[in-house]
Amino acid sequence: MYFDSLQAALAMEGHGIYVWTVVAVSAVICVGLLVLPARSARRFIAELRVDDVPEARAAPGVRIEEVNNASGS
Amino acid sequence: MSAPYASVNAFLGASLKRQLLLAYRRPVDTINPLLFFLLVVTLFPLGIGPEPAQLAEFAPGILWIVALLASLMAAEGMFRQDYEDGSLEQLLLAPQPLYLASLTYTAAHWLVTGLPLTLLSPLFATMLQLPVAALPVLMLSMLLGTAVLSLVGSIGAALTVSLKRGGMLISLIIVPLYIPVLIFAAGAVRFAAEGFDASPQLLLLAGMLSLAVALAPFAISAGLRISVDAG
Amino acid sequence: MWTWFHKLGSPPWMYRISGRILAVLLPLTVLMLVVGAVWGLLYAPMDFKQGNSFRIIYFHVPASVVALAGYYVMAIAGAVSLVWRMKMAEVAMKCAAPVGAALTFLSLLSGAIWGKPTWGTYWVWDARITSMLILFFLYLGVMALYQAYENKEAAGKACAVLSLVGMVNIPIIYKSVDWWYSLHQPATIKFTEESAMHSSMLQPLLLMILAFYCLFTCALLLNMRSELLRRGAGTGWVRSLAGAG
Amino acid sequence: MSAAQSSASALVSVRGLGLERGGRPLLDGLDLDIAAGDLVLIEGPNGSGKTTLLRSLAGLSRLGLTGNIARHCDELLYLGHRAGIKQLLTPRENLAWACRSQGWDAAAIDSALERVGLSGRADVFCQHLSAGQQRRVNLARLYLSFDAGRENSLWLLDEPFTAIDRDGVAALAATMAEQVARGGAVALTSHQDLPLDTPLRRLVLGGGP
Repeated sequence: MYFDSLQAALAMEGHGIYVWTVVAVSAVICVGLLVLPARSARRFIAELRVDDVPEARAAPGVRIEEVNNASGS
Repeated sequence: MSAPYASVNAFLGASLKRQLLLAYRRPVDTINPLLFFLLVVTLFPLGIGPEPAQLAEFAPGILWIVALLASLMAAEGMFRQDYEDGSLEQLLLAPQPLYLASLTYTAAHWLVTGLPLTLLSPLFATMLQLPVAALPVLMLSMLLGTAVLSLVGSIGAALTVSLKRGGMLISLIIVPLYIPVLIFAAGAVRFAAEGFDASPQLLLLAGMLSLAVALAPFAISAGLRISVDAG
Repeated sequence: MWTWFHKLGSPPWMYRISGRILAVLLPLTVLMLVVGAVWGLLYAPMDFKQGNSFRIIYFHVPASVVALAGYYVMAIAGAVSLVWRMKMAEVAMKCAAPVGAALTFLSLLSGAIWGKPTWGTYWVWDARITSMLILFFLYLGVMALYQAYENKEAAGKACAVLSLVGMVNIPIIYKSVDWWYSLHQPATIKFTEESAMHSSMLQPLLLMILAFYCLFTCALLLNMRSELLRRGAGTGWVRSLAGAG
Repeated sequence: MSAAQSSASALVSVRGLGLERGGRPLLDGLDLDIAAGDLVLIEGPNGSGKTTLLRSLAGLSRLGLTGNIARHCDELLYLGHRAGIKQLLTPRENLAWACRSQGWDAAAIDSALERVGLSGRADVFCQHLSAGQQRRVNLARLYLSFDAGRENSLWLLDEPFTAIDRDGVAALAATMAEQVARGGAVALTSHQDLPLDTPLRRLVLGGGP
C-alpha cells in the first residue's frame, strides 16, 4: 500500500475530500446504472403477473366488395 | 443526358423562385432576425459598458453569438408553415429528389435570413467598435458561417416540425452543432481584428460548408419524412 | 451469418442471451471496478505535480473515454436501425443514451471536483471539460427528442438521424474546441497529459477503462432487457416469462 | 386472373399489409390490387384507418406498417386533409407549382380553374378565398392531371367532397369516372356515396375494436 495508515489514506494529504467525493459519486452512478434498469424490469414482470395483460388484440377485419354502384348499396 | 439535367435545373429554379416569392410576400420573417440582431447588439454596451476598447475586444464574439441566436430563431419556423398547410406532403410525393428540394429550401432560407445578416454585419460591427480592417473578414466569415448555420439549423427544424413544443428542443438539438462555426468564425474575426492572417479559419469554415452542403440535405430529407409520417 | 443476424433481431432470443452474458459479465465488471479502484486509490504511487488529487484520474478518464465511445455505439446502432430497419438496433440506440449521459455527467462532475485542488476553482474552461459538456448536450438532445415524439417508432428514427448528425460533428467539435483552447490559454496543466505516466500508474488506469467499458455494456444490456419487456407486453414470450418466473 | 398476373398490371399492389397506430392494430394481412380502371371507395368509421391506408398507398406513411406496397404508377396524385395550398400564392401560382413536373402551360391552368368555378379569382391570394374555394383550388389539380393525360395515373383522394357543393360533387364524380374509363385508377375515402353508376369496389375497414 502506498499510504502508511488508514488515516493517511483517508486524508490523502489534504486532497482526501476531493478524491473520496469523486469515489462516492462514481459509486452511486455505477450502482444506479446497474440497479435501476434491473429493478424496473423486475417490477414490470411483477406487475404483469398481477393484472395479467390481455392478449394483443387482433386487427378488425376488412371486407372487399365488388359492386355495381347503381344496383348495390 | 441533357433532359434530366434540364428538368433538375428547372426544378431548382422554380423551387427557389417560389420560396423567394413567398418570403417577399411575408417580409416579417426576413426583418425579424435583423431586428433581433440590432436589439441584442444594443444590449451589450448597456450590459458591459460603453468603453470602445472593451467593446472592440468582445465584438467578434458578440457579433457571432448574436448571429447564431438569430439564425436559431429563424430556423425554428423554417418548415412550420409548409408542414401545417400540407405543402411538405406534396414535396415528399414529388418525383424530384427530396435531397434537392431540401437544398433549395435551405438556400432560399439562407438568402432571406443569412445573406441580409451578412450584408448588414458591417453596420452592427461598427456600432461595436470592431476595427474597420476586420470588416472584410467579418463579412466573409458571415457569408460562409451563416450558410452552415442554415443547413444545420434546418436539420433541427426538419426533425422537430411535427412537435407541438419544438422551440426549446430545437435549441438543445442544434446549439451544440453550431459550436464549431462559432469558434472558427469568431476566431477568424478576432484574428483579423488583431492584425493576423485569418485565412486558415476561413478555409476551415469553407470546408465545413462543403461538408454541410453535401451531407445535411440527407438528414433534412430523412427528418422531413419522419415528421410528415408522425404528424 | 444470416441466421445469426436474424436471431439478433428476435426479442426473446436477445432477452435470453443477454441474461446469460450478464450472468458472467456483471460479476466480472464489479470485480474489475473494485480491484481497479483499490489499486488506483491505495496502491498506485502519487503524482508529484498534482499530489494525491491525481487519483481522480482513475474515475474521470474512464468515464470520459467510455462516454465518448458510448455516443458512437448509439449512433452506429441508430445507423443500423435506419439502414436495415432492425428493431433491436433501435432499442440499443434508445438504451445507450441515458447510460452515456450518466457517464458524461460523471466525467463532468469528477472533472469539476478535480479542478478545485488543481486550479483552485471548480470550473475551468479546459478543452477536455468543455468538449465533455458539449457531448452532454448532444446526449440530452437525443433523449429530449425521443421524449418529445409521441409515436415511439418515429422517435427512434428521428433520434437515429440526430445521433448520426452528432457523430459526424463530434470530431469537428473536438478539434474546434482544442483549437479554441490553445488560442485562449496556452499550455497550462492538462488533465490527461499521460505522456510521462509511469506504468505503475497506467496499469490501474487501463484496468479501470476496461471496467467502465464492461460497465457500459452491462448497463446497456440491462436497459435493453427492460425495454424489450415493455415493448413485448402482450406477446407470448413476455407472458410466458411472467408466468414461469 | 392469378395473383401474379393481377399484380403485374396493378398500379399499386399491396401484399400482407399490417397497420398499427398508437399500439392499436388497424389492419392485418390485407392483400389489395388497384389496377387500371379501378374505382375504389374506402369506407369505415372514424379511426378505422382510412386515411392511414391512403397515406401508406401514397408512400407517405411507413410507421407501424408491415408487409409490402409496390407502386407501378407513372403519376401519383394524393390530395389529403391538408390542402397543400400556399396562402400567400394565388390559385394560378399554386397550380403552376403543383403541376411543375408535367410542364405546365397557362391555358391548361386557366381551363382547370374555370372548371372549378374559380376563373374570376385566379389572381387573388388564397388567404382571401373561402374554405370551399381553397378546396376547389386543390381539386383543380385533378383536372390538370386529367388534361395532361399521363399513362398509369393513380389518384388517391382523402375526403375529396368535404366543403364542396352538390353540383361540385357531381362534376368531381364525373371526372373520376372519366379518369377510370381512360385507364387510370382512383382510390378515395368518403362518407357519402358517389352519385355514379360506374362499377365500384368497396373496401370496408373493420368496425372498430
